[in-house]
Amino acid sequence: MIYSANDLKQFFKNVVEMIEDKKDYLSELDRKLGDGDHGVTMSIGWQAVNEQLDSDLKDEEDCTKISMAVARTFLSAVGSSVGPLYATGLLRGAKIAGNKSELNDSDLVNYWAAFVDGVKERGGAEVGDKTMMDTLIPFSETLKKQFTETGEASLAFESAVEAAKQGMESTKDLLSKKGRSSRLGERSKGAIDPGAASAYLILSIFLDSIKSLQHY
Amino acid sequence: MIYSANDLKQFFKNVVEMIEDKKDYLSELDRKLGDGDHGVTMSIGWQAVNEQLDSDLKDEEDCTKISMAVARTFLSAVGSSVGPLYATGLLRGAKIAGNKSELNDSDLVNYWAAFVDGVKERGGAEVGDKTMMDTLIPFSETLKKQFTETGEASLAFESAVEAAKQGMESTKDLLSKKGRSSRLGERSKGAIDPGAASAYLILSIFLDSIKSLQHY
Amino acid sequence: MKKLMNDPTNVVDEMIDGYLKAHPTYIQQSPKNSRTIVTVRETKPGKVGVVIGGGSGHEPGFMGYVGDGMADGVAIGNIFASPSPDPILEAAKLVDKGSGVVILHGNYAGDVMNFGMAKELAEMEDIRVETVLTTDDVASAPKEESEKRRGIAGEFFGFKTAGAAADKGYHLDDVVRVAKKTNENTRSMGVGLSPCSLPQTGEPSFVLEENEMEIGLGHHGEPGIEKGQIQSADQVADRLLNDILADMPLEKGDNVAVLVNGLGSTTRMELYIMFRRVEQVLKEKGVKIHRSYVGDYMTSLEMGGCSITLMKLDEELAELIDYPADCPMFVQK
Amino acid sequence: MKKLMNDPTNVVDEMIDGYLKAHPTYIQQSPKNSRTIVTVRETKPGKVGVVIGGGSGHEPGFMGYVGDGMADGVAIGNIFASPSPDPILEAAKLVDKGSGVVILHGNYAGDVMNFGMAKELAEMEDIRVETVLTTDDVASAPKEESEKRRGIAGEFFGFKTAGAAADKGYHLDDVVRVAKKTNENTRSMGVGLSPCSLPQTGEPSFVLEENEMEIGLGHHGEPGIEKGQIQSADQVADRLLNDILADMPLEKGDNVAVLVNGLGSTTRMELYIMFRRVEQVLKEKGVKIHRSYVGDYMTSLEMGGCSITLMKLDEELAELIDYPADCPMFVQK
Ligand SMILES: Nc1ncnc2c1ncn2[C@@H]1O[C@H](COP(=O)(O)OP(=O)(O)O)[C@@H](O)[C@H]1O
Ligand SMILES: Nc1ncnc2c1ncn2[C@@H]1O[C@H](COP(=O)(O)OP(=O)(O)O)[C@@H](O)[C@H]1O
Ligand SMILES: [Mg+2]
Ligand SMILES: [Mg+2]
Ligand SMILES: [Mg+2]
Ligand SMILES: [Mg+2]
Repeated sequence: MIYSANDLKQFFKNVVEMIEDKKDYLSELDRKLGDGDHGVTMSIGWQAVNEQLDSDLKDEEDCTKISMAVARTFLSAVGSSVGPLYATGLLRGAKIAGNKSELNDSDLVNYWAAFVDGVKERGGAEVGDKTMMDTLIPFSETLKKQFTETGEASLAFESAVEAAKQGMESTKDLLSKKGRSSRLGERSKGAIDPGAASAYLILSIFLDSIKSLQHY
Repeated sequence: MIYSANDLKQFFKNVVEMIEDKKDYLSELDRKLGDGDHGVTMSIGWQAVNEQLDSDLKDEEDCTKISMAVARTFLSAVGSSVGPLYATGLLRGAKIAGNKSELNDSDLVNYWAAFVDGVKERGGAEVGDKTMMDTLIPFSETLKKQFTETGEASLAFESAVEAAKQGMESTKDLLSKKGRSSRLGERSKGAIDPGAASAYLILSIFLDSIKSLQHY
Repeated sequence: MKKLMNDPTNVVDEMIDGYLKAHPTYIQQSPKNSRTIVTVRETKPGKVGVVIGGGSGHEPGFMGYVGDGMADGVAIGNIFASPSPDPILEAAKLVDKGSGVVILHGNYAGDVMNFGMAKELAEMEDIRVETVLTTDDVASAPKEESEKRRGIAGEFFGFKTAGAAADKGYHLDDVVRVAKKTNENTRSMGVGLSPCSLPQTGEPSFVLEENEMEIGLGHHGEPGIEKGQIQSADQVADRLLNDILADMPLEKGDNVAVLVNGLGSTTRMELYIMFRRVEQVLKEKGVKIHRSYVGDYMTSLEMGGCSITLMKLDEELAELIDYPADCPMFVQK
Repeated sequence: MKKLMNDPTNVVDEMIDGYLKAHPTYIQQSPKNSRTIVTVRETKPGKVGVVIGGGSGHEPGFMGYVGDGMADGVAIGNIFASPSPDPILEAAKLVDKGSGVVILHGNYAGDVMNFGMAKELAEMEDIRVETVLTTDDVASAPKEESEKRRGIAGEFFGFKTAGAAADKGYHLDDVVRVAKKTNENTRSMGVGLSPCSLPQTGEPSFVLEENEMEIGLGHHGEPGIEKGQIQSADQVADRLLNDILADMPLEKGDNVAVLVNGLGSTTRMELYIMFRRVEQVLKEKGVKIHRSYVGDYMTSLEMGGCSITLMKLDEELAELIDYPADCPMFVQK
């Protein structure tokens, strides 16, 4: 497929919309395990991104610059745990995008693989720690494996997002080991990790954006 | 009738018991119009009186000293609006008691008339101001009139306490003019004044104590 | 409503006990009356004594304001109840250095009676006592009856200026003059959002719906002048200022001190948001803010809400406001 | 849960606006980053810069502690959210006088990442930066994993000693040494009674029954270690002290500073009742209280509850605790 700069911007716009829709849910998850602000934080961050998409990035065609701007804007607007994590992911993806205005299948797979590596490096969490890594690592591994084996990017993303979903749901029964809920011990069982949820939602929005491409 | 020092002390003891029973009600009245503490204050004050009745006043036979001690103990324990008011009343009554160990009909009538005068002087309120004076002044006027006319103390107290009750109930529809609720204007209508209620209750306890005398 | 306490009947005395143990370099208790607290520090010879007091439940008011440049002694009542005459008299005796004592209190029935009785008793013991009332709450009576008004957060400014005046060596009459001038130049108004509860009853002091606020609520939970839909901070600030400025108009070039006071559970974040609007309004009018105080200065247990106080300053009052103070619950350099 | 605010999305920036307007003789905002506030006052040449920061919602922490003898600059995050690297870097730049900058922050995932990134960026600009974490909350991890512990009210002592050390002219390494020593000698534990709510959601941060309390609750509302029936103040104080002293045993003759910190809506009355028990327990053990702090020092919006912090003092730390300070929300003579 050909994923243009506009497609990329549209994807980020769709994330903005999804976050507004899901922010109360995300905050509710965070109230159980943390400080109740994950939805608020995501909303603040993505609203700031939205302003950039409507202004400075309106005519930007360089996918690297777009991704970097989104990263910096998000980080700058929110800080908190997810600022550095998502921003680092987006900056690594930005690097992969190689200043191109159109990304091909390989680019997209590498973008997201680099995204996940970036989040992992910044946060240092592993699968089983009850964080967004429980969503992102299965996603990334499935994505890379599937694409390597089949060469089919769409299908690879589809499987990967399914793995992401299962990863997110697995956080329900995990004992938290990182972040605010890691201090809960046994009490951290029974609720989905908020970051794992937001990561899954973002990935599934991306999957939707690929699928809608294919209708052209 | 002969009202002994022990009868006087027993009366005060009965007030203590009644206040514990009615304190929540009195505070509830005060929440509507004031700061919600009238029952608490009465309880603190009368509990302090109770301790005195059980200790220093145990063997006291002088009705003046008893009444003075109750006044000072009450005032010292609570301050607030009702401390000076009730204490001044009891001090005036104490003076009337003339250091006697037994009070006769005249003494009792004069005691309570002086009590009401004392409260009135201290607080400066009149009938219609929505205070305890709405209970006490009708009580005092009826008491003095009835006793002067009939010479019958028991019946005079009975009529007086009935007038007190009506006075208390009349506070429901009065606009407050003194104390905390006086700033309410129209909003002070519709609730019985807490001090008017506690004053009535004390007087009716006294009436009970006279009536139980007559059963000997 | 939950509280961290032991036997509710002992809350005030235990609070005092904890307070004395926390700040022994500032304060001590009278051996004769456990509700009288005075400064431990030497004050200048011949200094006019300053006594404050009232019900507890307003901390830092009143006991928190004993110290250098503020009050020398305090009489502590039960919660929301005026102290009885004894601890007031005892405070006056302890702080009297021969130049007389100024007693500052609020304009509540209980305070007027108890402090009045204490003054009579003090005079019988040849202590010269003057009392000055605070009547800053514009919501509690109309301008024509301003002598009936409640004292709320504005009492803080009275403590500050009278305490500073006394520390600067003013004579008794001038301390009184300053305290009266402060009162004449101070206006406040508050808003309540959520109730407090007395430890002994556990019951909320008033009821407001989830979306209601009450303008002009008293700082013991006494009903205010108007219940209505909760508004934005700017709208509330405008309303409070409107009533204050209608009562004490200010002109371009006037100099004021501002106090945005929290009633207990309102966050400092909200207080600063309220202050922001106060500053905007005053700036628009060309009124200069000499000094600002934002925080919990006169609370009402855990009540939600706040009050705005404006004090018009002349040169003397500005100097007294700026004068340093050092108390366990208030320090100013 | 009701609040006095305007548009909830603007609460932090409006609070900052109000704060700057209230205290212009203390603080100023960076023209480059609205979430960076620094002292307006001249500090001594060559002074080590002290930067603090974290999420808002804890006022007086953190922005209230910029001033003489405390921090020179602060980076202000969204409510309960670490600031991003930019305002932290900007603060470091502004307060650096060539002798390096110490940055003090709490041990939360967000803080560690954002302050870490800021430190890297500062070093790329040749500013020498050292960071010191506070890990005083004994409820948040066992002793064997104490480096994982949260920073709660004990951060105040870190600001106090590091700020004093820097003001006394200590070199960067010694300010760091002092900050680390403070952290090693400070332990805290808290209890929650009632929730706070974020302005943007209006939802209570946690749920407790009418008769429940939660021991070890985090100061952003993070769940604690034990929910149970609410107990008396003395029992709660004993429990908190028990866990603190089990972790940092004290002996007869030891010298401590005590902080009984209110989380927002808990009254000063209750805090002094809690302190009373702390003093009794320490006195029984023969531990000397050098200085006490009782009040709202590190709140959690309008949360109900409090924490107890003990800091073991040697001669150096005692001197630094006693050192004067002058900030908009904290003054000590
Ligand atoms: N080290 C980490 N690695 C990966 N994800 C993390 C890490 N620390 C925290 N998170 C994620 O951040 C989420 C919380 O985000 P948020 O509530 O917005 O931030 P905060 O913890 O600052 O309130 C958690 O649910 C978790 O998924
Ligand atoms: N000047 C007065 N004269 C007579 N009674 C008064 C006066 N002022 C107040 N009261 C009485 O005091 C009562 C309130 O008592 P209480 O609640 O115990 O004191 P406080 O007002 O100090 O909280 C009122 O209901 C009223 O009856
Ligand atoms: Mg969170
Ligand atoms: Mg009352
Ligand atoms: Mg009262
Ligand atoms: Mg957060």
